[in-house]
Amino acid sequence: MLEQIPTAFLFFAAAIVLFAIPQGRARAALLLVVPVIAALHVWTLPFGVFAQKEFFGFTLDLLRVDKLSRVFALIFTIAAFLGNLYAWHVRDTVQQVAALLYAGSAIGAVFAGDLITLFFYWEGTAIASVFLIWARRTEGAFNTGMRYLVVQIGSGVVLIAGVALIYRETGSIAFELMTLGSLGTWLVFLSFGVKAAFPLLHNWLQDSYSAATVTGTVILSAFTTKLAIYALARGFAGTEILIYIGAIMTLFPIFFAVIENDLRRVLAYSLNNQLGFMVVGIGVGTELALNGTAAHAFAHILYKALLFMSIGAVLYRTGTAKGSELGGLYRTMPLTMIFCVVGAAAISAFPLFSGFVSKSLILSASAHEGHYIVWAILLFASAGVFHHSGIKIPYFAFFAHDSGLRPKEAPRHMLLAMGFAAALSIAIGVFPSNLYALLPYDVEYVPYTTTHVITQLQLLMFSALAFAVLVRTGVYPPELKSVNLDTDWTYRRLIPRVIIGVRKVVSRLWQINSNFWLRRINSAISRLYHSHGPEGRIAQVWPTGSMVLWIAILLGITLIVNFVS
Amino acid sequence: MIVETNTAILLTMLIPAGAMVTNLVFRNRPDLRDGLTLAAAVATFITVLTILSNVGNGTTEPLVMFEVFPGLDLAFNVEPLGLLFAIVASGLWIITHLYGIGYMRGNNEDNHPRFFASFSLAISAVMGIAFASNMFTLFIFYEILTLSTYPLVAHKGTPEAIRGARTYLGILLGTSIGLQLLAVIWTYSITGTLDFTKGGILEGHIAGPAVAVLLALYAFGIGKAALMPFHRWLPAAMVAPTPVSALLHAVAVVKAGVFTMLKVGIYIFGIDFLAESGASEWLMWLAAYSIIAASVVAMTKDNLKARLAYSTISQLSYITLGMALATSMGALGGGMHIAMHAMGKITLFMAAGSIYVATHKTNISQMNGLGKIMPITYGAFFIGALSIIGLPPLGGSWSKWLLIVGAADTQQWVMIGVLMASSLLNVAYLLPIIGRGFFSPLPEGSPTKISESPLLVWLPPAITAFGTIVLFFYAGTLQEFLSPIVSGN
Amino acid sequence: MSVESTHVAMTLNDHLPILQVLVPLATAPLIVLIGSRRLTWSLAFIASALSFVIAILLLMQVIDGSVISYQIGGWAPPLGIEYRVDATNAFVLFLVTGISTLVLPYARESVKSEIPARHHTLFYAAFMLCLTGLLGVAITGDAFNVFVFLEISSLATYVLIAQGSYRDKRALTAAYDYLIMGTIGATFFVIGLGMLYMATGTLNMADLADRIADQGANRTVRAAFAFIVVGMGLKIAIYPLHLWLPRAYTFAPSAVTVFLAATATKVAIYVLLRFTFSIFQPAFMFEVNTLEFIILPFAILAMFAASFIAIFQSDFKRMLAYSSIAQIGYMLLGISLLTDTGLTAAIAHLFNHGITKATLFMGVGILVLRSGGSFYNRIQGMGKTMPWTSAAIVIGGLSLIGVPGTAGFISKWVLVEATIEKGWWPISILIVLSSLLAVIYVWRVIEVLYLKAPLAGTNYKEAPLTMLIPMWILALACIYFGFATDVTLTASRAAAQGLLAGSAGMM
Amino acid sequence: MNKQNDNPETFPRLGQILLWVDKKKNVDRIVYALYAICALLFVADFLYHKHTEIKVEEIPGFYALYGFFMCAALVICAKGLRLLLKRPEDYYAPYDTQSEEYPEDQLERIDHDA
Repeated sequence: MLEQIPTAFLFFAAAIVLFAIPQGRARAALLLVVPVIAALHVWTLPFGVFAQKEFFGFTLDLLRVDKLSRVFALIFTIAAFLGNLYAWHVRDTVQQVAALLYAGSAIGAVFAGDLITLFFYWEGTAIASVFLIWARRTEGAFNTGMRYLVVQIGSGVVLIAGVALIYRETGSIAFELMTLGSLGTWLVFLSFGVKAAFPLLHNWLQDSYSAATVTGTVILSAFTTKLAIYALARGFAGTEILIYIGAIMTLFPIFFAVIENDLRRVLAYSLNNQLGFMVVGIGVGTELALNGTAAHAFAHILYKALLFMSIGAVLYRTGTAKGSELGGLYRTMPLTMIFCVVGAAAISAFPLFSGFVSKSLILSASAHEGHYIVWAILLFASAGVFHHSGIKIPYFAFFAHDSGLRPKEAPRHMLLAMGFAAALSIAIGVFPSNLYALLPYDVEYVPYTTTHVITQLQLLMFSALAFAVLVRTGVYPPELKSVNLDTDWTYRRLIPRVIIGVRKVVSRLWQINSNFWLRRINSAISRLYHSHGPEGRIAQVWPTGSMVLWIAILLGITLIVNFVS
Repeated sequence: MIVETNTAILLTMLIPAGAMVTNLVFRNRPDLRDGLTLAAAVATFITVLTILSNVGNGTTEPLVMFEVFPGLDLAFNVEPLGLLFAIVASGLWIITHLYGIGYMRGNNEDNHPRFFASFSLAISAVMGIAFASNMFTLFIFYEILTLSTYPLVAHKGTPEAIRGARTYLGILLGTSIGLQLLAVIWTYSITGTLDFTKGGILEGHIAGPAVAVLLALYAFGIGKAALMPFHRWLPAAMVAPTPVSALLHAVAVVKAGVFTMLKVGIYIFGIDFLAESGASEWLMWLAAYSIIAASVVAMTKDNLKARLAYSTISQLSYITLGMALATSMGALGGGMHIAMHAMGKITLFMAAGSIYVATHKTNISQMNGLGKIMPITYGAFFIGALSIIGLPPLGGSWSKWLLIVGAADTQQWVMIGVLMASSLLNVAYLLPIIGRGFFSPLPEGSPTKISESPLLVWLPPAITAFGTIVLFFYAGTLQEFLSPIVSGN
Repeated sequence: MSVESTHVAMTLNDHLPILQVLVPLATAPLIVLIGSRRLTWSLAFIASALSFVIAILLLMQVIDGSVISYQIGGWAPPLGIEYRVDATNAFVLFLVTGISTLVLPYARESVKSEIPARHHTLFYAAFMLCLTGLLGVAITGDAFNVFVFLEISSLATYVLIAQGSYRDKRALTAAYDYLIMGTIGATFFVIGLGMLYMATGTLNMADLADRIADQGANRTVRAAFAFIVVGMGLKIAIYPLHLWLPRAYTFAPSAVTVFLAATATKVAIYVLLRFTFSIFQPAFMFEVNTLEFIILPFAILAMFAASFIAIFQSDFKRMLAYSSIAQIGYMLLGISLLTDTGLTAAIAHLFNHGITKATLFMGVGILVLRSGGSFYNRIQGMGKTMPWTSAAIVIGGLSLIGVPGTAGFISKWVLVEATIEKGWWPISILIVLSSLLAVIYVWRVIEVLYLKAPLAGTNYKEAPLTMLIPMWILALACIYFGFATDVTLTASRAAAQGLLAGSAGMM
Repeated sequence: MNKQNDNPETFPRLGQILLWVDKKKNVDRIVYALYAICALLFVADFLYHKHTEIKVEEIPGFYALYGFFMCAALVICAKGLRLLLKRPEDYYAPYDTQSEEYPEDQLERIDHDA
């Protein structure tokens, strides 16, 4: 019976029930209870396809449970729990409802067994999540939200177009492994790519995650991109092009992250880079690689949320998340600092932290399949991650020069949420087998070998060394109040400028044209009035004689016509 | 079988006509007048449902009233597309009438009897269009609809209203007399009939470029479909009170236009004939242009109703596009979009009216933060907007799906692109209203407590918003219902 | 064509053709002789109603295409005068008597307010004479007789128009103008007849047709045709010969305008039809050419020029007068197509426009009665104070435009159909374009009536029922004939076929 | 800002302990420790049997050198990139959140000494 109820509906129902509960602790508690129940539900679901609905001539599979979907659904429920715990203090109905709908849609999408159901939830995540950005309630947030929405819904419409094409081609809407080839599959691929923040399609991520509310960013960071990773893993595992896309994805954001001032934006870049690892894993497509992707997604959601939570806490207390404004906060926010460091260690893949046991699966897989250059890039990226997320974030927020800010330690519920996330990150790092048991395929991988531990430590420590040397020599770029151009420049600057220019020209031409015609028409009317108006020659009272003249003329013509013919 | 089908068809026209009379007779007794009209609306709806239960999605033999010209009768019959149109229009009439009472009283508008009388007559004409069994009959009611809505547009009597009404009438009468009439007579003179026939009547009577010319006469002649460049009447008509914009310019009048368009495509030309002759290719491109261009214009409009009007122009072209694709899926999608768009757009208009009644604001730029004090209105607007965009779980997503599938069938990749782009443009011009409504700060001196418009004003949009959700879940039924129009020519 | 009945048996029914003319003719002196102001109107009305009944009876007899030939005094044609009734003229008789029967009740109030009581008897007598003339023109089968009746009606008309001088002195000059021009027209007509007589030695129409067919087109016949066309053209008010019409219609008493607009030009068109198709042969090249190169262009010119003038008018009555000129263009256009459908359209429009214009002129008459003028700035906002009158005007206006569901639509439809059938699609486009001009001038009035505020300090009463009822009968007829076309179209088609069959129709 | 009442007594216990790093000397100590650890790790490469997949891995200290130089290169490249990409903070204003303050009503700014 229970398996006939899609997990997503739990969240939707809760979103409705929410209105019946007055704002306050009871409501916040409900927000915590729902993900727990959902997690239990996911955990107890047997494998198979359930909740099939006949709809519009299709059979929709609302609940396809297998190992791949389960692991993603599980981490999504955990992320929802952490996010809601972190947002315990929020008394904004819009954000609460949005969080529930967003998490529900994401989980629903993961369990979707067909492309149409996927599309429904795909758009659901887009719509629900934008409220987390708008909820900041500023002009900038509104505009960012609009950009985000257009991109996200754009991804959805590309998806539905692709689905329609696939449907007409194959007659099926099943969401199974696809091969790139037809236009339809390419569109679906593109749609996934937008949400997965493929290079050049990535900038919505940095743009929006740094604009959302303190709590909103935490929730945003978990779902959308990982949903895309899941969809790629389901639909395009082993697609070679993904390896290269992924490699580029790991690479370029780190450069931006180094020079970025807004720490939440730095985290967004690093998120982008982490997605690259997962995409490479999908591209490699072996069991090991896919396991790596799933595991990395799982671990990533936790530590990335942790990082966003810690910076969020700083923002919550100081009103800014910019490196140039912060520094020296370790004095008064030591716990937050420690949690941040844990997150940093996890993302940097220090041994005993979660990143270490998940990322290495992907690296090994790529090396194993002989993608050496990709492997080298990933290695570089790993070092780079440590550099900006592992060191830069904690360093500039909590150490560096003293900003003079002495904010109070983060509120207790935030600390609690960070504590959970930190504990899980460490637990996974220490006991990887529990995570491995959840993965889609059987794992025969041992992360803790001497070689692995030592080489990883070498990589990280020498990166740290480089950082220390560069900072001490003053080569390291200081944090500056600035923004950096990225691909969003094209649609925030270039295209609007072009449109304004074109519009000017077009409206000018239009005006000239319509003026021309208006003048023509007006003069025609006035000429008509001149001749046909009451005073006009044609409508005037003619003397009787002229009438006779007309008769004569007409008679003449008639006679001529008659005689000629 | 409560009432015989043929009687019921006549009743659907006579009851609203009767309502017109009662409105004029009881001009000085508002409650009685409005009550009777409401009763008429309900009765009309029930009558249409009776027809539905009698006929289902079948087609009946024409009921001939007069023979006007040899072979040309004033005649009515039931077929799925028309029945759907009738159900939509009569059902929404009830809601709009409630809304209209609330709106007109809430706004202290004048000339209620004339307003509601014209309104009822317009519904009567819509029923005539829906059940017309040949192009001739349809044309007659098409014109009656134009004329009966003219007083509604000119209602306020201000110079602006008069100008708007002139544009309205000028374009609608101009296109219908200047082009559509020619097309109809041309069709009649080459085929000797104008009966709506499955598979069309033109095949074998006309060939070559003439087909495209004839189609052009129809496409532009059906001005109510607001195909560019004959779209200006629609924004001009927005000077009318909002109930008019809601029912007539989101549902009845414009849908009469695209309904006629579909009828012409399916029953006069025939989809297969259109596809073979390729005559509708240009129309497809023009519709695509209309879709995009109107959306772009909509973005530049600050007046909410004007923006919605341009959005309507864009959405109507979806239906034209569906017909012009000349595939069964496209036509089906077009047919479904009549219902889906009706429900969504009426919600938007009624919400716009609700904002106006409560705050007297017409421009989007003044509507910052109103969502907080009018949550139901804005919630309804949000749902309606999502349906227009074509997002699940709202009705609009299905018709769009069918249109995309239709385009896929003919390998019109560009059309798929247009539909996609249009969704994004819809997002760009509809959702900012929501974003700003809920999240921008209220201007100084606004009420801080929830202050919705009167019950009769906010409830109807809430109902229709719910309707868009219901339509999503019953879209399959709807598709099955419509399927006879494209199957087995 | 089909059965022709030459009468021997003498029942009343058989004397209908002569009674048709005789009843009003006898009533006219009767009115003057009795001289009672009270009885005057009743007598006229009874006469008119009787004529109407007779016309209906006649129409029922000939609608199937048969022809009634009535020989006056038993003298067989070509020596005696013959009255011939076929579908064409029965239809015209039906229109003329119908309108007059509706106009008379209307006239009662209207005349009371516009003409001093002492002139009432003479007015109604003149009215009866005018009616007699029109009926006679329509019914007679003798060419010269046409001229005689034409003059009777014309002279009566001049008098009737001049009666408008109590309201506006310009009616006198208008009547004078009309007198001059009408006389010239009649003269041309009679010259034409003379030539025909010279060429053929007969004046009986059927005979004329036969002989012209026999001898073919010689110069005299050609010249005769030219004179007749131009002479009648003046009466019809073909476009450049229309100058008498606007002023005559504008300044005549309201009831007279209604009657003239609906009937006089229509009868003249009938004469043109009769001569063009029944006496001369459409097969004659000169005739085809005249129609195509003279009538057709001037018809189109009329459709546009007169419409434009109508658009710019600020006097409702004058606007309607110009619109009449434009509408005459449609009829002439239909005739000049020289096809079955074209003629049907022309004849149907003749009827439909008759009732449409009658409705409108009645409406304007009522407005004049209440407000004292027909200028837009006098009648503005009267839609609110006089809803019934204004509503009828709207219906008439719609019919004038040719909106579906009205009589005007039917004839316009057939006309367009005829042009498309003939392949003259540019003309189809011109027809619809000029219909759009009608939209403009009609809509100006509707805006004036409904969307402008009533003049300050005016609160007009609705019109008396005696005026409202006839007007509404006509208004409803506009709608009725927009759907039920069995009378109009069947009759027009029968008439058209009869006419196109040429002289055979007369034999 | 509130330097004047910057009293370490009011900091949380953990914060007071951590004040240790406030001293320049202690920072140096940390850096020296880092040098030491790095040296140790580099040496360690020679002390165990490396399980390798790829040839380059066998180079002693490959990971260390790779990490050091790539990171240095990263920073320097990024610095160069900054020349190209850096714009004032209000570049996109007012369509951007970077140029605006976080709305105060959503924050709970509590200074430690306040």
